[in-house]
Amino acid sequence: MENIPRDKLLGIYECMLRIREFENKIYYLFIDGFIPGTIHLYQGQEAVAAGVCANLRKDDVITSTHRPHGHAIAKGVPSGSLMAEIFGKSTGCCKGKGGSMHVGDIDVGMPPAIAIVAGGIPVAAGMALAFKFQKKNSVAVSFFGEGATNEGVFHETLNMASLWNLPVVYICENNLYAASTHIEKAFKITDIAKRADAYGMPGRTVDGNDAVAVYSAAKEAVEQARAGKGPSLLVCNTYRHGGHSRGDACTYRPKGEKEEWLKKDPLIIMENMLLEAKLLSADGIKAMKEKAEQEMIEASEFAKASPLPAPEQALEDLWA
Amino acid sequence: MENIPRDKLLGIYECMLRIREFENKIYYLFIDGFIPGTIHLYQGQEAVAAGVCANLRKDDVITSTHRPHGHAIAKGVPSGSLMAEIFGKSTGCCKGKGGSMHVGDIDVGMPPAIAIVAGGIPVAAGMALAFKFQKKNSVAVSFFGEGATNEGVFHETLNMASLWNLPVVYICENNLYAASTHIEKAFKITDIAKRADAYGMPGRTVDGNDAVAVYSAAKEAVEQARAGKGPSLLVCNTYRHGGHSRGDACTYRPKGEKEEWLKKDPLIIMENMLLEAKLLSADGIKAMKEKAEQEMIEASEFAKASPLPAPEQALEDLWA
Amino acid sequence: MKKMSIAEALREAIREEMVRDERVFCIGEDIGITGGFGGAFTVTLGLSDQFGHERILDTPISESGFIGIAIGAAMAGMRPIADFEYGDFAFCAMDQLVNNMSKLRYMSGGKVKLPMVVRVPVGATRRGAQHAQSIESYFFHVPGIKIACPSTAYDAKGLLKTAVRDDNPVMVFEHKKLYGAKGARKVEGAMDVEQEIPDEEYLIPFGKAEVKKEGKDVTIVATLRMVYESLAAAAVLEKEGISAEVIDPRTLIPFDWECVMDSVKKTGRLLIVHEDNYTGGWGAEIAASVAEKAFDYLDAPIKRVCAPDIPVPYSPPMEDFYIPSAEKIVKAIKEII
Amino acid sequence: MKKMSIAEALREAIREEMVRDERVFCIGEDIGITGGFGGAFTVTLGLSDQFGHERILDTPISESGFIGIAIGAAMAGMRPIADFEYGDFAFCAMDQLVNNMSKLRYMSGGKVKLPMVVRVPVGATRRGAQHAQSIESYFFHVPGIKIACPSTAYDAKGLLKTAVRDDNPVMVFEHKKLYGAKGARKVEGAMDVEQEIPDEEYLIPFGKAEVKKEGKDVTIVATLRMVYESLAAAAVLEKEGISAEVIDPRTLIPFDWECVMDSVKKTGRLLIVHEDNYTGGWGAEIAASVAEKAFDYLDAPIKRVCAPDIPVPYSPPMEDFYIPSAEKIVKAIKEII
Ligand SMILES: Cc1ncc(C[n+]2csc(CCOP(=O)(O)OP(=O)(O)O)c2C)c(N)n1
Ligand SMILES: Cc1ncc(C[n+]2csc(CCOP(=O)(O)OP(=O)(O)O)c2C)c(N)n1
Ligand SMILES: [Mg+2]
Ligand SMILES: [Mg+2]
Repeated sequence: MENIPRDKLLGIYECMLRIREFENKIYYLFIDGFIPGTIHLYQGQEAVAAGVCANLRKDDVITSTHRPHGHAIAKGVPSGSLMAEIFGKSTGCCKGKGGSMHVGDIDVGMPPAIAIVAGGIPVAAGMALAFKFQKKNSVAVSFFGEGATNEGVFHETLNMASLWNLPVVYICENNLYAASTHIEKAFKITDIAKRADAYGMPGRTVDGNDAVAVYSAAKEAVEQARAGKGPSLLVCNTYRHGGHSRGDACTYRPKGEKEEWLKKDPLIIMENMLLEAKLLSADGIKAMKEKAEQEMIEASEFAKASPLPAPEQALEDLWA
Repeated sequence: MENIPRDKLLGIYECMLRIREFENKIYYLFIDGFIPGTIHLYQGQEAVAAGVCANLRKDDVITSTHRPHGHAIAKGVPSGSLMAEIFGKSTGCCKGKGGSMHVGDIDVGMPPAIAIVAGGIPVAAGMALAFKFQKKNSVAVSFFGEGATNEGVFHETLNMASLWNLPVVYICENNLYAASTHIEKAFKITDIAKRADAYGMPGRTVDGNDAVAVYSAAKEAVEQARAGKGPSLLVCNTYRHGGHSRGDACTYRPKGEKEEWLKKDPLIIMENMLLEAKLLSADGIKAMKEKAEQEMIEASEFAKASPLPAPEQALEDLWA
Repeated sequence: MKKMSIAEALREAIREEMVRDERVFCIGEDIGITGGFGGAFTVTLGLSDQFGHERILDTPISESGFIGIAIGAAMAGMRPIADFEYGDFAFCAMDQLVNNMSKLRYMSGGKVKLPMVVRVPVGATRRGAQHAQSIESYFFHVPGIKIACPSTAYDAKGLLKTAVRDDNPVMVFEHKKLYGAKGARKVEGAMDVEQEIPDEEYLIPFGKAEVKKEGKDVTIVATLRMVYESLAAAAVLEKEGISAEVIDPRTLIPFDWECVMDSVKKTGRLLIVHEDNYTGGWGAEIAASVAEKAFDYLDAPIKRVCAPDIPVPYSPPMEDFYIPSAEKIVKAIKEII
Repeated sequence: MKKMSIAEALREAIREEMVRDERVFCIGEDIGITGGFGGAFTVTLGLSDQFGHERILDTPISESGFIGIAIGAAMAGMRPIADFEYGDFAFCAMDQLVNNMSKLRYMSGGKVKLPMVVRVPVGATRRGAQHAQSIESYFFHVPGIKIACPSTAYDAKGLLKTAVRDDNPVMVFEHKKLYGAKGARKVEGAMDVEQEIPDEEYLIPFGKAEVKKEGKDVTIVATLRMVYESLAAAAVLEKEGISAEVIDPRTLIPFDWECVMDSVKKTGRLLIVHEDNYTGGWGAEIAASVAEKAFDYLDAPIKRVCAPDIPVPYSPPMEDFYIPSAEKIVKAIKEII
């Protein structure tokens, strides 16, 4: 942490605050009926998106999943167009064609999130391959849950990414559950990072609730990729505070588990760090929170005020 | 080897001879135009099928691949019905509906071979799961090439097999090539058995040209599975003497490579062992070879003399 | 008699078959976790309490793997019921479904059997393109797979029980908006199609359509939720003096050609409705076959009302536009009458 | 002008496009290995010598992975040409093809582009059920994928070049028996369809059918190898005084409705021929649409000659029975004339 500039740390913290505020807002907006379908929220995992993306440039790219809001904010999708997309409005980042599970904006390096578990893993490798062809020094980062590492395409892709030395970084957010399924019911192993060995790729695990730890580990991985030294797998151990999706009471979780994890809330960890290091005062924190809150109020006003697409617009945007 | 009964060793050797004779016969019959389509021959890998299947009972099952003749013989499909199937005759083990890549006979524990690379891997786990439900102590064995370990379904299945402790044994025949692709072009790692670690499954590598070594390693794996102690992955390093399929001149192989491997021909290794251990005389070997040769002459006579199916029989056997 | 939603009726069918036959088991993601959902749509809720976690087998997220495992288990004498949480994920297992499940028996010369059921939730429910597809038509084209599409709780129970007892692979397509209109996991726009289910056991044979409403001017063939849109359209038309016959084939493979053909011979007109995309959908086969075989009986061109040839859009007005409606059915019928 | 087989014509198309545009690259199994096959059917033979192993990229056996990689590369500005050695293996990558390739652009609200080509060898060649399928119809049903089916060397070159330049995903279905009738990798029953190919560059627009033979009594629509069976049938019929018009649509998506409709309005009769299975094949869509739109012009029911609804059997007499033939086409036409 000593070596990380104050700006960078404040940037990460701000990003985490913005994600938290965004998701809190979405939660209530969903309950209030503003949001169609379902939502998969990111509260509790903010350190991962924020810590990783703090290492990325605009011309780097990410792939995301059914739980993409945090990644989108961290990669720079404006909160207004993001929220509007989740509302299904025509001002949304996908013109209302994508929805909560498919948010993205290629202009900031995020193609639509892919809600088929693990579906984005080869796509990230493909973008990395393109960068290699194009002799750009951009990097592709793929976010996915620990559940995704049991899909075949994870295996196929990590092997090729390693074989071809692609500039891609694989970020596995191990939040202990895939929907209702605890890792113990889906893995015989406990250290998912070891799976990288099967591909001759470096694999590493970090505390995914410690944004600084995530940032530092991702920095190494991103720099390695950018320098043409190949891909890696970074497992971030974390926890989702809420249910898997709307209306999930988490009755499959043991009592007290969530409470334990709330103590390790990544925002609290980061706040304490900043306070202890005297990089920020309590007032400073308050100001930043208010700013994030204000931004998301405006985002939701924007989304509410935006028009719905006309029905026939469904017929547009299929063919290039 | 000391602990292995003479009968067992002779049985393995006989099986290898039978496979070699069968495949040699097929080779010439194909050139002579008796066999439609294509063939994927097994010469050079006999120690694997023979060594593994010497541990199996009739109520054990196997799955096989596009290169299945050796597995079929080792599991007990009669050479006549096997050859007839490859000829496309109605006396074939699949009534001519399967063909060279789909031989099998469930009556001896071999469902049709699956020619989609890695396609049989979950099927074997499924049969093993059935045995577990049925409280049988049968075992399922799945044969596949090293190339198959790059398919996603290999990964998905080994994880579940390990998680559920299924009575299944995975036999990877690493013959250095997947069609024209050398392992160096498909893997960053060299020790494929290490992939088992990703699933918390024991993985092990043996000399796949040494039938006794294969037999012993497979014995351990099969006994472990049969005892309810779970699956394992056994990588057998070997070499196919011929091309990938018909008409493959192997121009992608470095000069001299085949010659080196021919010195390690599994049949020669086994013969020398038997001779050295004085378990068999040169005459005995000759007699066994002649017997195998005779069997395959008869198999080919049977196949030649058998009728082709009537065209309309194509319409039968789809629905149960 | 007991009132049941489709989810409950399916659950009862599974329960009864599992009690009756110990070879039957369920396999899929999130189907049996204690405290969990009972599958994405509650169909298996509570079953692991009764049958244990071995027979309600939760898998990792590995569709290709668990379908292959179901195939192997079926060949070795079990009768698995596999569950795709959303039909869209079936594409992850397509190789196993198309290359193995549908073909292994044939390849074996009729020696192996694959008695297995694959349950596939379909339909658009405000979730965007990858959790919304109606994918019956892809499997309609695969020789060797039977296809059931229950639209009522009564049918759901009877067809699923028949599917479990069939010695062939059967895919059961279930519409997400028909599972039930109550509870935390119901989807937006869910319809209440609860029905009285007899206490006695019953089976519904495959290949027997049901005439949901008799009529004489036009025949409508529709499945799943489209049965209800068609009935609503028929009610509207009735008021305007047009009498529509509504047929639910209930199974697509085998298909009750006789029922549809007889109806068309009577009405001289046919409209087919499905939520699956238009081009190359199963409706095209019905239209083509009827046009061929009832050539002399047709008084008007056969029309189809289907989703347009686009992925499923997310935003409600666009999704509503995407899904065939009673209104569009009425309009199409007026064009051929 | 140079005589070329289809494999050679495809190779030339790839070569020219790779020279012209450095964004174009090939990806697949066994396509570029030095001393290897150049793909299962020699199409890419020698190209790695010219362009290097980076641009003719050999992959491990990982279809889902390499198609996903092609998708990502296309989104990031490249123009990949992916190769399935046999079409049957496309099912291994079905999720990437259907859920990603065809939908990502739409899901993005039209912001991303996926200019990519997927080459798919089809057709039965004495190899049994898993190396034999004609699978055009599955993809014909996916909104967002263009489909080309070249039957001649001239078309193969022109259509593939157009495919590479298209900003949308294009699947090119190639028939194994049409690649070429010479060389070690030719298949049993391969036809010699070598053709003079112009030295100058040319492109063939999508959606333009070719009338292979004019006629006035019946229209035959056929693709790939079935074009030749249809022409053979037409020749037989000609001798018996029946004049058949044979149309090769060349692309199925987009489809040249105008050409087919005009022909049917002239002949009043339509027969569709494909090697893909009968039920739910693309022929059903053509039949249904023409029956609807040319209702008043049809003098007889539209018929289809297709493979029966079974997997592909291995044994030659059964496989021959499976594949639609000139004989069956003649017979079907006589039934409607
Ligand atoms: C291929 C596929 N299978 C199943 C699902 C249903 N599903 C959606 S999210 C999810 C769990 C994902 O778990 P994980 O990868 O750990 O991500 P998390 O939800 O924990 O962020 C499942 C099973 C899906 N979307 N795609
Ligand atoms: C899914 C799939 N992809 C590609 C092929 C084409 N193919 C047939 S065999 C083969 C190589 C297999 O290599 P390996 O698994 O090592 O087995 P070996 O041939 O060496 O016995 C390939 C690529 C196939 N049959 N199935
Ligand atoms: Mg998770
Ligand atoms: Mg090999």
